[in-house]
Amino acid sequence: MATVVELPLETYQGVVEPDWCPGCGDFGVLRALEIAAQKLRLPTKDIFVVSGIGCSSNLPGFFHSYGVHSLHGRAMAVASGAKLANHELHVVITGGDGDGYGIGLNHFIHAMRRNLDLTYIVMNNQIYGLTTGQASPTTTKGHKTKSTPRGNVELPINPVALALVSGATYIARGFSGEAKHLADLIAGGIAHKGFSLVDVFSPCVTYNIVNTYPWFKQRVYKLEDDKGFDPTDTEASFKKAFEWGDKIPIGLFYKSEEVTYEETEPALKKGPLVRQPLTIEKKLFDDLMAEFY
Amino acid sequence: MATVVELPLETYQGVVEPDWCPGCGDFGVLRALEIAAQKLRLPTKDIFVVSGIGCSSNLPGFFHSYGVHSLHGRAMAVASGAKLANHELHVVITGGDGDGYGIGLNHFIHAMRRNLDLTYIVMNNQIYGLTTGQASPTTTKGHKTKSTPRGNVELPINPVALALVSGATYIARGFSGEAKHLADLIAGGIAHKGFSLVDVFSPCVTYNIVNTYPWFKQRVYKLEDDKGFDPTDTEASFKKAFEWGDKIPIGLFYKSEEVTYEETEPALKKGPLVRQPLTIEKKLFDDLMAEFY
Amino acid sequence: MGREFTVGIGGAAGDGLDKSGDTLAKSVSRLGLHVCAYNSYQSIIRGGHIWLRVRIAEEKAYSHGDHLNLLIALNQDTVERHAREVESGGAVLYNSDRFTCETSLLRDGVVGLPVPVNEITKPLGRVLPIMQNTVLLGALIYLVRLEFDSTVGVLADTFGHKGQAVIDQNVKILRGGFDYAKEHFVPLMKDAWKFSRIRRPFVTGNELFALGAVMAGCKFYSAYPMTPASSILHWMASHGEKCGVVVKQCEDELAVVNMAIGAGHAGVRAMCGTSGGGFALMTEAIGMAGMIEAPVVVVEVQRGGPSTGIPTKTEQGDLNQVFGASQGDFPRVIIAPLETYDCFWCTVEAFNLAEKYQLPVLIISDLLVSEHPETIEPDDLRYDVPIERGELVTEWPSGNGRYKRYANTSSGVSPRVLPGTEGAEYVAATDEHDEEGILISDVFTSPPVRRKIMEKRMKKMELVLKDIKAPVLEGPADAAVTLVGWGSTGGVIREARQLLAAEGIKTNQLQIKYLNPFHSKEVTEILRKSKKIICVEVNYSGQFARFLRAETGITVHDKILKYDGEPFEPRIISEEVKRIVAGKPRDLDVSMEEAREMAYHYIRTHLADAARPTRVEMVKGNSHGEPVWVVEIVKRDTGEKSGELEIGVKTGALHAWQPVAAGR
Amino acid sequence: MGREFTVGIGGAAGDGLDKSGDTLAKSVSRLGLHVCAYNSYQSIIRGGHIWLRVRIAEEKAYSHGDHLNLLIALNQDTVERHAREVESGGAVLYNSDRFTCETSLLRDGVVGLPVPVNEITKPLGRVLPIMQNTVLLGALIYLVRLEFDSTVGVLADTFGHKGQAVIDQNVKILRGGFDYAKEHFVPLMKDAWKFSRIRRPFVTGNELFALGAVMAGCKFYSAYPMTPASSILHWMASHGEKCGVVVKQCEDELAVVNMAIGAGHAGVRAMCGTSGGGFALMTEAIGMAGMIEAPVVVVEVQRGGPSTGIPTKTEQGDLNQVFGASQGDFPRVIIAPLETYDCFWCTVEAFNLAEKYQLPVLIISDLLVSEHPETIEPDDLRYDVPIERGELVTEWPSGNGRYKRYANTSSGVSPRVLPGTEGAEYVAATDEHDEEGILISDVFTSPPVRRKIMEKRMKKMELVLKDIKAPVLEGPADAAVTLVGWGSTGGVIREARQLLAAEGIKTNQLQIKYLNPFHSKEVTEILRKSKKIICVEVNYSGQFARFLRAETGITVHDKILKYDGEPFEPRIISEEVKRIVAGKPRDLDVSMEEAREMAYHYIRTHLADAARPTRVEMVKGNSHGEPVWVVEIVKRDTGEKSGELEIGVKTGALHAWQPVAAGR
Ligand SMILES: Cc1ncc(C[n+]2csc(CCOP(=O)(O)OP(=O)(O)O)c2C)c(N)n1
Ligand SMILES: Cc1ncc(C[n+]2csc(CCOP(=O)(O)OP(=O)(O)O)c2C)c(N)n1
Ligand code: SF4
Ligand code: SF4
Ligand SMILES: [Mg+2]
Ligand SMILES: [Mg+2]
Repeated sequence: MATVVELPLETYQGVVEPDWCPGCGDFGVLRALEIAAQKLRLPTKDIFVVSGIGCSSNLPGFFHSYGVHSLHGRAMAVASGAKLANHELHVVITGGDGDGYGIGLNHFIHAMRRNLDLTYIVMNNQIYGLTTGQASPTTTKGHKTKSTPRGNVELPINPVALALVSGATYIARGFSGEAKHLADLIAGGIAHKGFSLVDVFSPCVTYNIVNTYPWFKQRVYKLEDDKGFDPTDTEASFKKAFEWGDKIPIGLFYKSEEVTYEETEPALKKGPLVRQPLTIEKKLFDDLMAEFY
Repeated sequence: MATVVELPLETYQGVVEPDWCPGCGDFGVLRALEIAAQKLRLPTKDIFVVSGIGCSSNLPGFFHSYGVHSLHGRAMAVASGAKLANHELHVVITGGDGDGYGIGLNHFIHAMRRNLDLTYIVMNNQIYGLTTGQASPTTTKGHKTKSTPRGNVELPINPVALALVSGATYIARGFSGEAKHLADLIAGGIAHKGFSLVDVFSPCVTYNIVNTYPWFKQRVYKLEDDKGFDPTDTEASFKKAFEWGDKIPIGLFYKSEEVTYEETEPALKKGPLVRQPLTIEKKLFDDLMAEFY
Repeated sequence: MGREFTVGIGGAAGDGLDKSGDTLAKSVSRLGLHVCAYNSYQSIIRGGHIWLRVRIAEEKAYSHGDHLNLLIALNQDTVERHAREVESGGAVLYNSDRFTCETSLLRDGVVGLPVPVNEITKPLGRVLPIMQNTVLLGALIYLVRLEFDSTVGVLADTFGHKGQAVIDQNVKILRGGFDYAKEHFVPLMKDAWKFSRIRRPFVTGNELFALGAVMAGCKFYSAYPMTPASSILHWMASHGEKCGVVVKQCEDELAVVNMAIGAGHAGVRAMCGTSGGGFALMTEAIGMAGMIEAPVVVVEVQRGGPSTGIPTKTEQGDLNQVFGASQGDFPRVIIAPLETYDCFWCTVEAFNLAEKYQLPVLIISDLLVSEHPETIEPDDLRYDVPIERGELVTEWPSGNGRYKRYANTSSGVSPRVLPGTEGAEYVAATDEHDEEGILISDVFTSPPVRRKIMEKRMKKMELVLKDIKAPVLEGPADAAVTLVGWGSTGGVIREARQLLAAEGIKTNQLQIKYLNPFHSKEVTEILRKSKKIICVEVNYSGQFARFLRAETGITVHDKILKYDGEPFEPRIISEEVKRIVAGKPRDLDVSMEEAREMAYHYIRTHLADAARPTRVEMVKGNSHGEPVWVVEIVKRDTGEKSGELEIGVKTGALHAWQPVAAGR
Repeated sequence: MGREFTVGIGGAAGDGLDKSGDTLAKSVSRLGLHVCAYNSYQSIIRGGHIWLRVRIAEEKAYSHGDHLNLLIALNQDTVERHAREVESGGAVLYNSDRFTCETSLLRDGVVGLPVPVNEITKPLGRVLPIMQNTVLLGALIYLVRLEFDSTVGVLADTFGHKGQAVIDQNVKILRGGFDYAKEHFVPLMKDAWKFSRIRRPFVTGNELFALGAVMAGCKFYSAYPMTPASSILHWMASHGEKCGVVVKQCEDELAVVNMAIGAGHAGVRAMCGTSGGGFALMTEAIGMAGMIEAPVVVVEVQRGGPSTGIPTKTEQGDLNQVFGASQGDFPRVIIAPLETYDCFWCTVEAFNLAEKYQLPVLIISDLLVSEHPETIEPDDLRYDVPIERGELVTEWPSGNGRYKRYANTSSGVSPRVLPGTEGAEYVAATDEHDEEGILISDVFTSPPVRRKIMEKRMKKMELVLKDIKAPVLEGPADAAVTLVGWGSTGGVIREARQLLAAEGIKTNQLQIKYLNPFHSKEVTEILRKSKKIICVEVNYSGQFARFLRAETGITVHDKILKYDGEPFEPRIISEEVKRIVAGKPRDLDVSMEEAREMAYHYIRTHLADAARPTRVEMVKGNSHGEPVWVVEIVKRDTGEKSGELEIGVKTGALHAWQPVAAGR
């Protein structure tokens, strides 16, 4: 479906200027998504970006494509429905760590089990940004926030590990301070046939004073630079998933080829549902009726 | 809090006879819970069993203790609230695979992150029993059910692996065909300080004609019998978590000692909330008021 | 009125009586008789008490009625609970190998008809326990003067996939029962039936929601299993591939509705179904559909509440929930199907309204209409249903300027493009937005932009109201009483009115199908002329009566309410109407019959079913602060008295159980 | 009426104007003046338009009013949007380093007061941009004739934890502004204030929900962040340890409410809070609480809907949702606090009702009363609040027999034991159950057992109704108009009535606090005597007017509705009342002012804020099928015309944007 020509980057920019705080990590993610779309030569009409609610979830409003800025935590489900309705769309889900790993975690895990061909980009700032700074499911232990003034006591969610045990077939982590690298990861995810997760360290410069740009800059290293690492080796991926501390890996953690949900669904064999005739054959109707006698 | 004498098993039996189908795996789980309670010499008044909705979730009605037969998928949250209100209660959650790994999965994962001192027993029959036989999140691929007449296409949830990446500190799997072994696992879970999961193969004899008693009998082996296996070795646990096929392990997969949520919560320092005076000191009230001036 | 006959079949879950009921109903329906059945089942997989009623009639039966002419008892419990209900001239048919039917339990003129199943089936090789039903069915065919061959045909179709041998065995067993009855009993029906031989579909409302959806072009159905909506999912799952429908069982109802909305937004006709508890989880997303103006159809099949409640029982208790679903004001349509065939048409219309007005359409059904099967007329369903998709824009030439998904049109409907259309990209947002879909909630909530888009959205409801049919009054204009119902009670109220008419009480009836938007003007006009308005509902608080007052200001004179899980039967309504007309107050005391029922409950839960209630007697002046029913309990086997129960007449409290040893 | 003065502060999010507003308000309140403030903010973290109004008065101010005497503009945008609102005699105070205030934007008698902030702060070392606010505040103290020392005290308290140096710097900056004003301006207030020096708490409703809960013995508070309920969580989180409250932020609202119910069931007073969207997710569990008869308090703080809507704006649009929460009929109490201090008492009462009647109590608040701060009287809050826990059984001797958690008492209330009590073990079930809690849903749904337990549960509502205070009519009995409101609009309606009284229109007012159960009898009696009933609500459809009709059958004569996100101000109501009294129809056309606002929206989203609207003119007879407002747009810097916008007068549609090059 890709067009042949590469479109200018502005093609993918929405009419509205992003209104994130100056310096917010989400700018980098938006830019990376634009570059990825450009690289893949995706026509804007075929991109469908779904988000939940949160600062990060405002992204679709700043990107030029179709999309839904849906409910907090429900983007994955809305996206799944849209994908099944029209599986020729490139469906990308964008949102925050609260949105996806908190209230929306159940849908996230079940979507991975299904291996739907979706790309999920999480702007993981380890905080609830839009609601002005409460702990999120990825907030580290001890971090003091508005809702945890004595320091957070819960173990943070490990999205990469969760994805590994739940059946995601493309698992990556990026950093919005590394826009080109991130763009490649996103492009890889969109190009990947099956469920792809791109977890992104996307610092909240207003409410997260712990996990800042410099904090990440000091720590992140690229998995591609670890020559011994093979993202098709599940065990190795697991080890990397739990690396956290002075060295934090970004890059592609895992990739495998599995049949997608869309491919196994018989009703999609004839093409996108949205293009199927609404009316069934008269003969079929008669058969259905016959069952009632 | 354990009493000194061991009480007769009937102490733990409710007035109502279980109304599960004859042969249902859940009988074995109920029996194992009774034995575990007896072994730990728990007074019935201090046990609090919370379930969701499903055949398996009817269990509290057949057990003699306090409890709530709550909503489908919400048992974990109800139990967490009750535990925080009165942490001297032994809070056990019982339910089905649909209840806990489907609709209730989000609470399950977040409860593990918290390491609340709860014991979660899942009667995993890989089917929705009470609603008469639809696919559940643990139904294996290819299994034909009422809702998947062409065979299920989704990867089943791996509860042990999920628990491992989510912070559970006691992770076991039992088989209701092995009641004594199961009773030990449950007793171990209740005795364990922190979140314990006991996933149980509890065959649905009416709607799951694939994963039957004989099916499991042929396949299960006990981890205790694998002398090389050490449940405090996370990597080994992971490997075991993914063992599925001709040989399926049951037993204790993982155990570690971590500080519990209750221990870190300052408001619980003085004992169970339920025993705290309702009224705060006048001085404190005055201080609170002073902030408004 | 034509002839009719009602068969009751009682047993435990797992006894297979639903299958037998089906065979009976189809056999009868193939003869051209009408059937209306109701299965009163429990939330248990094996055991418990299942009670199926099959009403057979020469004329259309609008409910399962309140007669019982033949009882097929599959266990002792059934005899005890229901034998008494069999009317004079009727009989109790049972497997005499298993238990007996004491004549003391029968009304005058009712006979027990024992069938020695083992003896009959012995010559037929290994016979499954469940086949006792077939023997009894064979006997029934003779007793009710049906045609043996019709049932043979049904068995052939039912077991066709299992091969001729299975069919033959079943037919032989059936024959065994038939012959035995012919030899030992006389038919219960006096005259022969008039078999019209018109073949009619025998269907449930849920099947018609599914079929209606398919015919309306539904391509996506999502659900999470929940009684009594699950059979929509089952039908869809087993027919989805053929019909080109993606059927998705999800992880929870949150996913269910959000997926359906996603699919609807992306351009396919999408539906989902659930019951009250599942719908509670869907409410937030219903508001989203209203806000982003996505078409979606949601079927809410009510069951007994509150909360998990009585999940296999019927109720109309979710009107408040469906009307109040989600925060804020937004357009939504609520339709309640009036009877079985109407489930088909409501669904077709729901899809049209959803797309024409770009909003969520909520079908509020109930266990009764969703699950009870009945024969309908073949042309009650049609192939060529109207499909109206509303203003769909399929092309957006670049000269058109920026596409405004939420254009402030004077009708309120903004022409819709589907994702994938070149040049009309937009993002739909649940945050308030302007005509283009750009948020106004973040940088500056422009109050006038907000005001006008809110008005635009809500304006659509005026169009919907014009598009849907106003209710009409059924029956004589000068009636003494107007019965007002909504949804599935239409048929039973109609039959109650016939009973009342026979007793000289003239009534008419207003049955409401469209709840929102509501035809306030038309309804007010109709009801203003009513002499006495009585609202009939299957819930505790009279949710519709309150709804009616909210919409019209009209206060009904009285309400007939039922909230014990069982559906109305005509006589219940007619008796209540007579009571109200006579000016008698409603009596909430525990009746003698109810006390006996309560005793059964106590026995089951505390005396392990080894006992049964016998004498029931009211005793006033005691220490319980209310009169009590004293129920004598005897041992089932010996008949020996085992104790007495005291049940409060006012409160229904179980005040005391005194075992016989303790004396009184 | 005493003297009063209203200050408006406008800027962008992140400009720190809420902090400055707080400093101002506390300074004033310490002088013994009353304050009522309102912060109109946006759903954005930095940027956007924030508009704070601080009304200062010698007598109790029930709303932020509708005057504007001094505007502090922190950016150009604020000048353009609000300068026009400043009343004669007033002024616009601004940082002249950053922008200017054209006199053309001001009404007659209003002056621009430029303050050269840099110049003033230069001698004071490194000054953060946010400290411009303090300079302006200093100037304000002089202009409004406040006391410098009072503000110094507030600064000392505010920055106390940062050390004396920070305090000193702030005081110096404040002084700089004060001295500059003294030198260059004259005070705006004519006479001096009468400072009573009575110290009053300056609080928001949310703070009082939290404090009220703590005083009522709440030991468990769970929440998921959601505007405008989050500040309850923040207060609880920062005070929980001290107050012995477990404060749990959960993974979602499903967990939130289920945890609170679990805690309440286990015996502690438990509360949770959210807004409409979160409450939608809670509804299923509300039904559970009703069914298992668990006490729990849920605060629903309404914001602009539907769906995500306008999340930082106020509305009263969730009444239908709260009333309809969850399937089936079950007892629930709904209370709407009438004003700030009432939030405290509603909470205390909510806990008592929840425990006495063992049911969920839903407090329905809104952004306005939850978030706007005001001064209340010190003894509006009290230490010794009544705590009534209802029938709690602490011991269950073995001789008592089996404990019946749901005993069918005549009151409907069944004495409660808490888990952990010896000998009274029981399981609470959401399935229907008998008196002991044993399910009746599974094996056999005994209809009479069901009927009586349903009646038992619902009977509790009669007791609740007797326990809560009926509303009383405020104002003269013979008024020409009765204004009916519910919840937070009490104050602003009262002030509107004062305006009307001044114009000779006599009104009275009925403000409803208890929604469910509803005092239908008392309200009917009151309203029956009203000459003209006008319902005032902050929502589109008049949810309460419908509710009132549902409960009483009374149809209000007219409704005054607002649904643009901004709260009512007295004059809006009084003008609407006059219109209605005069028999004029409601006008939904876009006004000239609104057209200008809409133009601002267009400019922001399409012209990058580099322009501004000037001339607005109505043009009829065009191709758009409706009259349009033609709005001239000019460049901000040069004043050069850049184009024209056409906005539909009827629909609000943005029909066309014609850049100047294109000509007309
Ligand atoms: C059901 C529901 N609950 C709560 C909210 C309030 N809410 C809006 S955004 C948000 C969290 C945002 O955090 P995250 O998803 O991490 O996004 P971020 O702002 O950090 O990018 C919450 C709780 C909501 N909109 N809906
Ligand atoms: C919100 C909600 N959705 C759906 C249901 C219907 N329901 C009852 S039990 C059940 C599934 C039971 O499966 P599982 O949890 O595996 O328990 P099992 O019966 O197999 O033991 C469902 C879907 C419900 N009660 N509530
Ligand atoms: S609050 Fe944080 S996440 Fe939100 S826009 Fe600002 S920096 Fe970004
Ligand atoms: S249906 Fe299955 S799970 Fe349920 S009681 Fe029967 S055997 Fe057990
Ligand atoms: Mg975040
Ligand atoms: Mg199961």
